[in-house]
Amino acid sequence: QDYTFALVPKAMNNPFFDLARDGCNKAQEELPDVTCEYIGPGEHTEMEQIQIVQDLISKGVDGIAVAPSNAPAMAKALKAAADAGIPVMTWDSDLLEEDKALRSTYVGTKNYDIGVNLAELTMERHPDGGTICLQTGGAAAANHNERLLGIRETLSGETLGTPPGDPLSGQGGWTEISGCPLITDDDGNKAVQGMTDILSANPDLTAFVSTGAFTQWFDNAYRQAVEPYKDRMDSGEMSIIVADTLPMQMEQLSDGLSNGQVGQRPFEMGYRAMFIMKDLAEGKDVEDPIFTGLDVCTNANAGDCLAQ
Amino acid sequence: MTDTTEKQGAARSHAEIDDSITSRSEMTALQAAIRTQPFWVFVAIIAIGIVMNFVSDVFLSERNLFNITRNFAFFGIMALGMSAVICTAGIDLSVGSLMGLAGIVAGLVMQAGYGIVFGFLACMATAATVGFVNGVLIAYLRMAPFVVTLGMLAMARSIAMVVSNNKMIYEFGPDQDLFEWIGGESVIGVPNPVWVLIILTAVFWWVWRYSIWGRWVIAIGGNAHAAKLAGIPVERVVVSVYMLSSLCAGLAAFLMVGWFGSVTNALGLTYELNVIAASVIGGANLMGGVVYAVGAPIGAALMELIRNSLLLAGIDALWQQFFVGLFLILAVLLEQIRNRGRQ
Amino acid sequence: MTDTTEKQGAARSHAEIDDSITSRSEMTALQAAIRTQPFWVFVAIIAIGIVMNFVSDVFLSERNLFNITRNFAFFGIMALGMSAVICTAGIDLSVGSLMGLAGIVAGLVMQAGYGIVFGFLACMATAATVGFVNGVLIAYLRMAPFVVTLGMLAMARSIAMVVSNNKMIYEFGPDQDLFEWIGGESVIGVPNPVWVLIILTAVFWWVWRYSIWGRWVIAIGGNAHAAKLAGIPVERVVVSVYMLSSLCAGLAAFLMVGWFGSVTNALGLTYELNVIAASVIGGANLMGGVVYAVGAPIGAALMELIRNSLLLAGIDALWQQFFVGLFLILAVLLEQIRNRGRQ
Amino acid sequence: MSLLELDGITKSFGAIHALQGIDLTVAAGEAVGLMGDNGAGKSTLMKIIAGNFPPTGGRLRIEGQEVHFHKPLDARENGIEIVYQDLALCDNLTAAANVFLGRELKKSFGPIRYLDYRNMYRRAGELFGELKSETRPRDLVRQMSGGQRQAVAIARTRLSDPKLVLMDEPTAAISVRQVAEVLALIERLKETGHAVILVSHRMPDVFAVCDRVAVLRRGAKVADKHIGETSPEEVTGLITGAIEHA
Amino acid sequence: MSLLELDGITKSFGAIHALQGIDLTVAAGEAVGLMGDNGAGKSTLMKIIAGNFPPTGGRLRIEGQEVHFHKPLDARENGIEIVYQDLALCDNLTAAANVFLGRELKKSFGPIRYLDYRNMYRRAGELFGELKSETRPRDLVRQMSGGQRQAVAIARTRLSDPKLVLMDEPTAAISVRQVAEVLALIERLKETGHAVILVSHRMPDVFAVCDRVAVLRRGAKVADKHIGETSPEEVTGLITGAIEHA
Ligand SMILES: Nc1ncnc2c1ncn2[C@@H]1O[C@H](COP(=O)(O)OP(=O)(O)OP(=O)(O)O)[C@@H](O)[C@H]1O
Ligand SMILES: Nc1ncnc2c1ncn2[C@@H]1O[C@H](COP(=O)(O)OP(=O)(O)OP(=O)(O)O)[C@@H](O)[C@H]1O
Ligand SMILES: [Mg+2]
Ligand SMILES: [Mg+2]
Repeated sequence: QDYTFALVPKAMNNPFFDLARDGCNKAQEELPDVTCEYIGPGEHTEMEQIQIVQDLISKGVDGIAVAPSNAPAMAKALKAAADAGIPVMTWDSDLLEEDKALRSTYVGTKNYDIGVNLAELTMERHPDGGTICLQTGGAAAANHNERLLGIRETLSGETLGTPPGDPLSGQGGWTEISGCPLITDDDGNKAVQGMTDILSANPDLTAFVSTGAFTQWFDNAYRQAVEPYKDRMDSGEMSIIVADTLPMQMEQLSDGLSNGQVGQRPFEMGYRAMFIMKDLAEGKDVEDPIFTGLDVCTNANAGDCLAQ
Repeated sequence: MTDTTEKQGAARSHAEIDDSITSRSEMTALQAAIRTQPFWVFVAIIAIGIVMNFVSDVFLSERNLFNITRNFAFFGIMALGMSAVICTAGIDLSVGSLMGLAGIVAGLVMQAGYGIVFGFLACMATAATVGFVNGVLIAYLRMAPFVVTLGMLAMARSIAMVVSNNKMIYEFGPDQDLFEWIGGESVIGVPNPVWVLIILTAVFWWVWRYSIWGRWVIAIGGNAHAAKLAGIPVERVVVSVYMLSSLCAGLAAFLMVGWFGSVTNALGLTYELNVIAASVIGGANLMGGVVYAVGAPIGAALMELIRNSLLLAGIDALWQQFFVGLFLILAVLLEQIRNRGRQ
Repeated sequence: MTDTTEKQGAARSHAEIDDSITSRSEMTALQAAIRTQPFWVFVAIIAIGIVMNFVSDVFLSERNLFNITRNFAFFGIMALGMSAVICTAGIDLSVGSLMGLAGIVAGLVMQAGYGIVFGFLACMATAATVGFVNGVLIAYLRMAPFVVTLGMLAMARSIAMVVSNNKMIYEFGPDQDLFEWIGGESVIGVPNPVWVLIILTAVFWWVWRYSIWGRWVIAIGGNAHAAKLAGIPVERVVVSVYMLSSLCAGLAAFLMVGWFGSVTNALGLTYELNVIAASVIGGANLMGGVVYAVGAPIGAALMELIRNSLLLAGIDALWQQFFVGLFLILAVLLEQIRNRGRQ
Repeated sequence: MSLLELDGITKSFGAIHALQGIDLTVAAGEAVGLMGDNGAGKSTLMKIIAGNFPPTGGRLRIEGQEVHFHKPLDARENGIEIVYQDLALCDNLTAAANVFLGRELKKSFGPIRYLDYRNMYRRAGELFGELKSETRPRDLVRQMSGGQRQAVAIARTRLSDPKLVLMDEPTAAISVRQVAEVLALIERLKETGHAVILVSHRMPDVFAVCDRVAVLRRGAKVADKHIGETSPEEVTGLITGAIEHA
Repeated sequence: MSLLELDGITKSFGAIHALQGIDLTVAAGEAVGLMGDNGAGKSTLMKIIAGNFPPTGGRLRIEGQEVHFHKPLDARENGIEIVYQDLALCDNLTAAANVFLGRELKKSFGPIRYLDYRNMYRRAGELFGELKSETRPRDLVRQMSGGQRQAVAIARTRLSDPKLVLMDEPTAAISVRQVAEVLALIERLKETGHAVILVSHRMPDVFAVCDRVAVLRRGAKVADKHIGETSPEEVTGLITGAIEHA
């Protein structure tokens, strides 16, 4: 019996999800009876992702692992999978609490924890607090909003309600400057330009924290933008801390052009998703949820912080 | 040189020909239809359907057809309104953002416990307001539709972010079930949004063919200056056209939120190009003056069908967009080739 | 009733007036400039600059001006080509995707160790090919530019995904430093892409004013049928216009990748609307027949300036898009109001 | 009292002074021929009377009452119909649709009103027949010959019962047969108490139907005479400027 | 040998048969008047000769050589110039730019060639002067009066030295003064051995300058006579159909 499992990312044009695809392909090599079908919307659009999942159900794949963009809407679409007897799991981001019965398990990280780690790196370098600017992805992106909440709650030491929480105004010694959080719509160019403008408009900013890798995608542009502030970063007056640990991000960290990275393990998510789904398809029980862990890197441990 | 009888004979035959000229209809309805773009796009749709029937046995399954039709219903509804705008040689880039705004407003109102009627009215009122602003700037202040609606695209999305405070809404108060039924369920096997699309298409068909307003819109698209000189209240009609487009987008947003069961301010992001594409594929001409009611659903159907077919056919994910683009061009090319042959 | 002297007098004065009529220039160059949209958008830019100078003391800092000018240089370059397309009453939606494709091709060639000259040639050849296909479909097969270039938008992006295998490229072989210098550094304090924009704008200014090709493009935009009847090779000119637009996009991609120091196939995603907006704000008319060389950089500058100013002024992030839209509309409104007053 | 009185009408387009203080009166039942060289300002004057754009200066009176037209509809509501020189047709509509544009015939079905195609085709056919024009009401204007288009523009003025009909070169493109019909139409209009202003370059036509002829030269009125008191030769001289004034 | 020979030219637009087997010859130095009712097919015939679109059937010979025009340029290269009835001007260009469209005057600066504005304005001004038209070479065509536009279209034919000039109602919108100039122009063309086909509804003009007159009715040629052998009355009868054939 051969299995075809679908791995559905939020968008196919995001290097982050490519790593998951690579993991998925590796699992396919290791499991002779499993085919990995990696398919998602070209760009980040909620409706197209739902349409794709519907089509996969119609097509009759043997299992679906999805990273829902719009959790409640995806939950409704997944009801059809239950009717069709197709096992479903989530990865990268999860369904809402009340819909969790619809999926067998979740593999990934808690986005909230990424925020917590980003904030802890920041506080380590600046125990007295200061001014901060946060940068996020799409305005309504749930995962980024959870990370923002994680950052804000950790920095302030308070509970701030639903994601993304309200901007800090002095709690825990931290103040978010006006104009932030920067919304990038996952566009690397916008991210760099926004950071450049904010840094030049606020020469004594304490910390710039981004919840996504887009800030650092464009290596040369990022380096140019940050170079003028390298002295301040080296002396500990200022920090730039960014989520994810893509290769060029790690180089930037080694070169002292960023002060901390918090990485997920998308490769592992894609890889493990295949094994989990095979278990599901064969009727075995699986753990719920499964956390893939985070890599927390600083200038000090840049060489060996990544798992594997 | 001539005698009287000959003259009379000529006169009589002349009167007869005059009469035959007056009442002559150049073509039968079918002949006329064959010359239109929607017809040829429809042919392309049928062709894809036949091929897909062999490629994938789930293609014609009830569930797949259900999904396909519902998916394109939203775009079809918006494309109906967009076609009107395009018919006046305008363009409305704000429909996608407006969906986000109208959806959020509906969600907030219902979340606050006001019930579905108020939610619907608030949604449509928001849409009408946005359309009104667009229309006034374009018609009375003579601004380029592209610039105005592009500005509105940014503004509407921003307002949606502000009023939603960037949060997702998925509790719709007392009428949640009814709301989700309207957007997500079906009547006699046909999804409700599809019913809405069918009814609206019929209404628009009538409007373009028989209503005075429709005639005026087409005239404005043909020659706005001449329409103005003929005493048509061009400005008011243009405003109404942009309001109509916005209302269609608002309606689509209402249905879509009901189907999703949740709404974020990202609803409708980048839909504007798809909607315009559906209209243009359905035969609308960006230079104005051409409109087909059936064009909008047919154009939307083609786009959805291509997407669905590629997935069912198991085309490599990276290549899929390529074929989407290719088939889009080929479908429209069909009509071009046919019409070149005729000339 | 008249005598001969009177007749002669009349005749003489008539001849004189004829002469004065023939050589009469209706307006001085300045008067003519004041009636154009780029002029009023430029006024808006100056106004924003003055206000910003008070709001933020870093606004006029060298570093900020450096960033602003470089940021809009890429859009300005693309808008120059887009203006030509729009002048023929066409539209090119594929420029954003093409940037992704051309950037990836340049990256792959250089990553393979071929050096910057080959990288550049491959980039431009890719662009030229895409433009050629667009142009042929539009000019010879008479397809709607919107549909063709929308299809190409999807296809080019897909090909970019396939050839890059969806991976990021950030090693550019032996000439990496030169490549990054071209895109990212400056000569006498002005970023290199800005130099490119300046030179191209001057070239285009000359082209629109003095070249025969430019004259033909404008004629095609005014009345393509008449241009055809006048013996202008309309099809070939239209193809060349789409190739030009693509080449501008390819050039922008080359510079941008050099600046970024890395490229993904998402490069240029959704830039098409920004580029078209820059052209339209710079005075291009989507109905065709109007083009200003300085319009493209001015339009691009306004868009970038608004973005930068809002950030420097510390406007709430959720509201920023609102003001982007608002100022966009207001900047274009300025010219409208002024011109209404004149009429 | 005259039907229409123009009093010192001027019009400038930027540096171009198209009209410089034109006085003109037209009485009911009278046809005035307006002649002049190309670019003399005839069409500009017609467009001002038809409410197309406001004059830069001067006053317009209808039946002694000063009027200000803000849009073409205002003029029509004051009983003025016009045949534009450039015809002002919508190419993408049929001949019948153009004739009835803005004044569509309607049928009712309960509260719903809809286009009465049948009657519009019939009426349009009749109007073209009256003009002896071989124009098919169902044809798109885009496909029609120059004279057929002009017939459509003329037919439009026949829908209402206006006080004043302005005709800007209505016979430029139409054939001998229809020219006679248009001239006969003007005669009929006069008989029934309508006023007509006829702009034309065809001397014989003007002398055949007009009671008076006014000549414009470079935006100024240089003559306004009864037909009986002038001759084609004099008018030609006035147009070309060989005769300064009369 | 005739300059132009048409042999059984037919043209159908879908159900409309605009031309049904037209034979016509024109010799060098000859002017042929082409008359007919509106919609008779005159413009369609002109457009076929000018390479605007191919005939549905029939043959075209120039100086005995059969030709197939695929585009307007082919006709121009065979020495045919045309004034279109709808003028075919680019509204967004100046009068001078329209006159020289497709045949711009150039200057060179090394290998770079650029538009010679000065000479184009001057030449265009001269051409308008020849036609006695008050048209400013620097004006946008959009802002010009009907007659000024027509002058631009006529001026275009004066740039080259064609064998055959087709004029489709060249005098429809222009004033008496310029009409005389256009007729004089046709005379000059004849004298210098050019051939002219003049489409017009103005009987006197045709009889003044043409050597022969051909009449179309509903797409068929019903008469082709020397001017001396016919009369305006007969031609009128032929146009309207009161006389069947001649
Ligand atoms: N492109 C077209 N499509 C369909 N019918 C056309 C087209 N062009 C012309 N016709 C029809 O062909 C016939 C002849 O038209 P044509 O323009 O040749 O007439 P004409 O003799 O020039 O008339 P006029 O004196 O009014 O200019 C008309 O009935 C017209 O409606
Ligand atoms: N919108 C405009 N802008 C600028 N100039 C204009 C405009 N309309 C007309 N003119 C100019 O005003 C003058 C008068 O034009 P008008 O159309 O009234 O002439 P006309 O007497 O009707 O000529 P014709 O007999 O050729 O139709 C012309 O010189 C023309 O170029
Ligand atoms: Mg006129
Ligand atoms: Mg004709």
